[in-house]
Amino acid sequence: MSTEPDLDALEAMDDETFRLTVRQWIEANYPPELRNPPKRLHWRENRVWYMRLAARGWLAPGWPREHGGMGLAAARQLIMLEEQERHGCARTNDHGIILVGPLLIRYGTPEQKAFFLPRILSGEHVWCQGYSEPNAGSDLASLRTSAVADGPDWVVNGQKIWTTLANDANWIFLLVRTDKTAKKQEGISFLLVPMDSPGITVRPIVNLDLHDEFCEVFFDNVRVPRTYTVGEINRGWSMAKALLGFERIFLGSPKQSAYALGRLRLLAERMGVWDEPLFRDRYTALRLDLEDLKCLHARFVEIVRRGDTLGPDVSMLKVIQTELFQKITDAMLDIAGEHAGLLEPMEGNRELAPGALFIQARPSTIYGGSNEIQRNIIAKAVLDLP
Amino acid sequence: MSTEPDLDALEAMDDETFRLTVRQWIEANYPPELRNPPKRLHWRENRVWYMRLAARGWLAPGWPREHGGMGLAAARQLIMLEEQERHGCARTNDHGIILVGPLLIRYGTPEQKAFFLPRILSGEHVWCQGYSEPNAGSDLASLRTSAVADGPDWVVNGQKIWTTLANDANWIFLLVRTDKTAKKQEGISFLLVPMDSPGITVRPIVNLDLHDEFCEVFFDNVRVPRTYTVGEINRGWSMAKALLGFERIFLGSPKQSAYALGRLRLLAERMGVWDEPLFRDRYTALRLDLEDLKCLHARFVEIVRRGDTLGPDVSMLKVIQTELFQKITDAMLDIAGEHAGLLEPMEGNRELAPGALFIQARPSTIYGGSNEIQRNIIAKAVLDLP
Amino acid sequence: MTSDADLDESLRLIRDSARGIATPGDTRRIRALRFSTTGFDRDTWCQICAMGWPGLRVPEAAGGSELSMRAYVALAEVLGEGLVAEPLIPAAIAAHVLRGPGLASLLGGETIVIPAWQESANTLGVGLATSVGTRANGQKCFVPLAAGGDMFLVAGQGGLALVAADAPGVRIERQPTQDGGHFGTVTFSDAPAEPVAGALEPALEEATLATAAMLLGVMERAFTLTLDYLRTREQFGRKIGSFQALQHRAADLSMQIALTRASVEAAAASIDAGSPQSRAAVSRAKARASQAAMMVTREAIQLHGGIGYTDEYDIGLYLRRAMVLANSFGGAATHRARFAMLAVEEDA
Amino acid sequence: MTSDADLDESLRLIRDSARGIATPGDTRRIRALRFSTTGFDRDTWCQICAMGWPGLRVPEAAGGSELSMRAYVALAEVLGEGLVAEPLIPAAIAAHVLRGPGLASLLGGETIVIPAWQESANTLGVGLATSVGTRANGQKCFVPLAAGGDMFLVAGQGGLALVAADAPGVRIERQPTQDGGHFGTVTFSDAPAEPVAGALEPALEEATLATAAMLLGVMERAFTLTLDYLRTREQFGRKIGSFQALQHRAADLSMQIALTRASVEAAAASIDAGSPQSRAAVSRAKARASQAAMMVTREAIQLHGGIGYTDEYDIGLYLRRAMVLANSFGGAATHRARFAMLAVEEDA
Repeated sequence: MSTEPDLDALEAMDDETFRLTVRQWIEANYPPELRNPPKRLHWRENRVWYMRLAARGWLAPGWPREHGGMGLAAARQLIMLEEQERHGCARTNDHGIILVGPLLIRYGTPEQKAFFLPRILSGEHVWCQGYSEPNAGSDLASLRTSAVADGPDWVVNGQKIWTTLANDANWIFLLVRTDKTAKKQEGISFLLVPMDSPGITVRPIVNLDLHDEFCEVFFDNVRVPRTYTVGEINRGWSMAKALLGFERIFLGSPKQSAYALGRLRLLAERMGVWDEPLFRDRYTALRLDLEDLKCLHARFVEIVRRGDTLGPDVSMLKVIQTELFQKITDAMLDIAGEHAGLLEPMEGNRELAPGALFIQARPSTIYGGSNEIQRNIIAKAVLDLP
Repeated sequence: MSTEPDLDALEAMDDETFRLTVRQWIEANYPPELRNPPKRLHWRENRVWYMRLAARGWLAPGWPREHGGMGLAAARQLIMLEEQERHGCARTNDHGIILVGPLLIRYGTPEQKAFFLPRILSGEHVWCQGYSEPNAGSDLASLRTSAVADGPDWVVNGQKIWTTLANDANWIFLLVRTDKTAKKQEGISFLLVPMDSPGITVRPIVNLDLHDEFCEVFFDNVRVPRTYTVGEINRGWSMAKALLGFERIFLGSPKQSAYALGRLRLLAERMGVWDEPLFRDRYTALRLDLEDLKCLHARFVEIVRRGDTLGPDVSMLKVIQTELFQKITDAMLDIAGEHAGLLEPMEGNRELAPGALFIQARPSTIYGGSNEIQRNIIAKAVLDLP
Repeated sequence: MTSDADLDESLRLIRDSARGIATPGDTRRIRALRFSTTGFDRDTWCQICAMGWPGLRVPEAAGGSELSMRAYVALAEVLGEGLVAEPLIPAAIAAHVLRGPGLASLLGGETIVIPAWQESANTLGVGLATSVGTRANGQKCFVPLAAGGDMFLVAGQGGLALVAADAPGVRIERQPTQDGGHFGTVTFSDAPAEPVAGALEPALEEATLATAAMLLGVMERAFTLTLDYLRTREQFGRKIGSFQALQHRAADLSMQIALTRASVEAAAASIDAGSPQSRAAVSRAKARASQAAMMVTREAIQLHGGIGYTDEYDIGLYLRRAMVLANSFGGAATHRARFAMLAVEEDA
Repeated sequence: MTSDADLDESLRLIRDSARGIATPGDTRRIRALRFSTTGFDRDTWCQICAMGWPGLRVPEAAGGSELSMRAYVALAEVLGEGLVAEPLIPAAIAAHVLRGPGLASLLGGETIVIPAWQESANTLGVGLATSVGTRANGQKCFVPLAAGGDMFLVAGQGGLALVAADAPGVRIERQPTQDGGHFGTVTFSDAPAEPVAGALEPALEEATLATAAMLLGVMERAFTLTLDYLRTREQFGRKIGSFQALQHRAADLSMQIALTRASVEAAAASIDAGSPQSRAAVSRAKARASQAAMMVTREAIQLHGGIGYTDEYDIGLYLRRAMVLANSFGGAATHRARFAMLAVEEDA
């Protein structure tokens, strides 16, 4: 490890050297049995990779260096994404990295930063996100899970749903209603809650891919110290919106589509259509979509790196990426013939699983604020339509 | 002429013989100089063809025989359409045939039928349709042109717009507001008005295709005898709706798309892409769309022939046809290269005019109730959405 | 010749009786069968045989009910709505070819005969690497619900032959499908076979169209469920079905369904009329149905939002069935290509 | 090397000065020029030359202003917004190649030089059926605004040569274009020519990208007009921009515009960096711009409803310009194919 370049040395490299350095390290360190997993991995499976990234100091490419991140420029963050995608690396339990970290760096108290950030980077805290509720999925502002002040604590009651990998997490960041009399988007606060608090029950939901990636989380008189509030009480909405920006930039990352496009090519080769003009034109169109998405994504990443605030137009990124991801898996079904209907990968090859990937692409346009909601946001907040 | 088969003989033929009979007659009688006109023709140009159809008794394939129509079954009406399309016949000034005739057959008084129907069939009356207004285009119910009773007459004031070929017509059928106190869709009546009535001014509008197919029509204290009201006063809305059904079935006729698809093929041959797999697949997809549209169209034509009422689902036909028409002209632009930007037909060949046809396809999704309105109708009246 | 009214009445009757097996909206039976060994239920199969459906297109003289292709597609549509798992279409292919005691045993429900003709994906014709005669040798793939068959009707070089599923030299490998059924890869190693006269092709045409009709049923039911959801679910204090963007998308789906119905029924009429264009019409219908069913079921998930992605909610069952049927007997691209080829012949 | 901030400032300056010529929203000048013989205005051309734009990419040593490709696309975008009719992109191609007095006369506005390189539609390379040297023989087509040129820079077998438009043996046939300009089919019959050293290809790459940027400007302005219309026009008692179906379509258009901008600017940066991938990036940008511009301007007409189909309303001008530019220097399909070819080389 001692011979590996430090952050300064990495920064001084040209793009190509940086890329090769990242590639070599991934190839040497990524657990081979986790390549191209057919489903989202649980912590028990992907922990080993998380800890290797942590040990190398590469867990948080976008965080400032002072907080233990890599402080990389947008183009460099993209290279890291591309190399992970190229090698077929699994997504980790990364809510702490993508969402909680940036939130606390911006809005946390010095004590909160000092306590939580290192524990995210060490893998001690595994986070999940408690936003959606049964009647407030895309309509976040109507959430009903409540927190009532009682002495030094909040007492939380209610239910969250579609909580990704809540069954893996030991912390949850939660939007709760702290003032029932306020208007819809006011009176909402942001809490950090240990998942082992008495009164929390987690029920996994079986998805269409027959996997338990999402959960319901029930809160029954859960006591949460008031020091675990982030930012001002009743002003959680604006922070949640800022966080949504980070989430959207992540959901808009080209990694998912790039992964799928690679699999589409393999499938086309296996099905014998790779050299057919008809397929090749469709593939090329998808590849152009991907390359343009990368250009657009880089612009938003650059805004974050400069420390500027993301505008509502980041919603575009989420829509474009998730719909491209789906279009790629649509193309898979169209060329796979009868294999499209199979439950398992073809010929035992995880990289040839058109049906499974098609199904896994479905929720991307629903979660993280449905694409319908994103289009509403674009129309009203970006285009200023009435 | 005396050797040509009469209606009974036509009806007794099998489909193939009927088709050939129609084809031969068209080939023998259609003015060659009018084949595949690049623009909608004016009465001065297409009158000759109208009169030949009239003389043969083939002007109104869908009208009952007792009123001078052919009373053809749906499949036979389609064959007539197909053969006209195949030969490149121009659309005539057909509002009398498609709209006024069916309206009067259903709602007219015996006197109105006896007066108007023969004059449509003889070409003495050339009709146009006064529906849209500057602030009531797709929102017909908010029309403001008014008719006030005054002795034996109505006095009409207001303005119509997008009146197709009003500059050719000697009669206009008009929706007017006869009760200003009634709710939006009530208080509307249906009038038949001679275009030479004092107080009518016609102003042609130059279109995007630099042609004057549409007009504005101004009414300044125009007196109309009350006997020219169709159906009950203040109940024009329901008749207009019935008429919209006829219009939609006409706008949904596959003829326009079939014509365009034929031109697409010619263009592809000229551009040397007809045998390219990429083009051929696209062409095939469009052809499949056209064939399925024909099947759907036939179902609606059959409803009319049986004398049943068209449901609101006829809006589907209009949407499908006009959007297919546009998709076909989109394909033209994609293969025509630099020719796509030309104002005139390629090489002086009227059948190779991709840019012009592309532009002519634009308004089809706007007129006759925009496709947005048609989708609203489908959602609410067919699918029963709130 | 029956009149239009008679035909309408007979179609109504067959639809009604089909709904007796395929209760709309009740997926309990279907869910219980998912991912089971055979993927379907033998008792239900016997009911289906008692209704005479496998012999729907078999001449009365041979023991069938000799109904029209229009009747077959009406039936298949309702079975699609109900997600019925039993292998009617495969058995109807076999019934189309078999005669005598073999047919009687199939129609009576005693023997389930599954045709095995395919040797690779995306193909429409009989694979000829397998040889059949008094012995069968070779490998067939994508054999529907193979593990539930008593006999295979194997098509290959040498024509057709019946092979018992439990005969020596027959090996069945199950590959579970998204809809809870399976395909079998069936290997014949010098397996004893009984030659059968006839050809599979006309029966495959009918099976293709019946599959299109089944897809029509699948998409219609998925759409109905979606409309119900849009009419009742509230967000932002309004029924979500009142949002115009969703209304317009629902309108688009309804147009695809209308086109599919028109196309499928026209193709059936074309077969009934013995038209030379019927093969082109079948390809057209299957291309439309495969494409439209994927579009409708995919959008149905999206319009349901999060709940649509749970396995416990029914809407996903329709997507998964569509994924299997859309690519059975040729997917959209395969039939578009066949249509283009037939159209060239026709234009020539 | 300039810093990011310097670059941003220089782009802002060039945009501002471009808006002096291309007044946003004022189409009177453009309308007056439509379908005129030359299709553009010589006085405006002189102003353009006074700004130094034809020599934007010419080295300072040769008399140009040696600005970046990013500056060129910023300029082209604004000219696209303003539907500017003058032949900047053709002249910039010529300026890229010419040197000495010929270049000076071009940059000074005295001589308008129009390149003539194409011999058939849908082609990206120089046509070689024309021979050039001290005489030119052959036929070039799709020569932009040919009737307004003083000289043609003819590319063919033998390299490049200048031919005066009024030289003997030069015949120009005007074909009016939808946007009010024209293409020329120019026939050279033993016309006197002056050979010119150099190659057109690098200049054609830049012209392709500049055309993409111009399309970006066209679609942006068309979209702005459409948003204005949606915000003000009322139907059914509401602003039509409040209808969600229209909102979502506007959102879709805005995403295409955002992708085009990202693609065009990335391609310009790639040329500025001298990247070996810049040709692929140019094809990507042109494919996106051509497709997006057609989509945006087509939808702009639809969202305007009836009034959008009248010639007197401005929105149609943008559609017509897009129809011409989308297919100039290669349409979407042509550039998709070139990208695929370059990608294969890159992957190999």
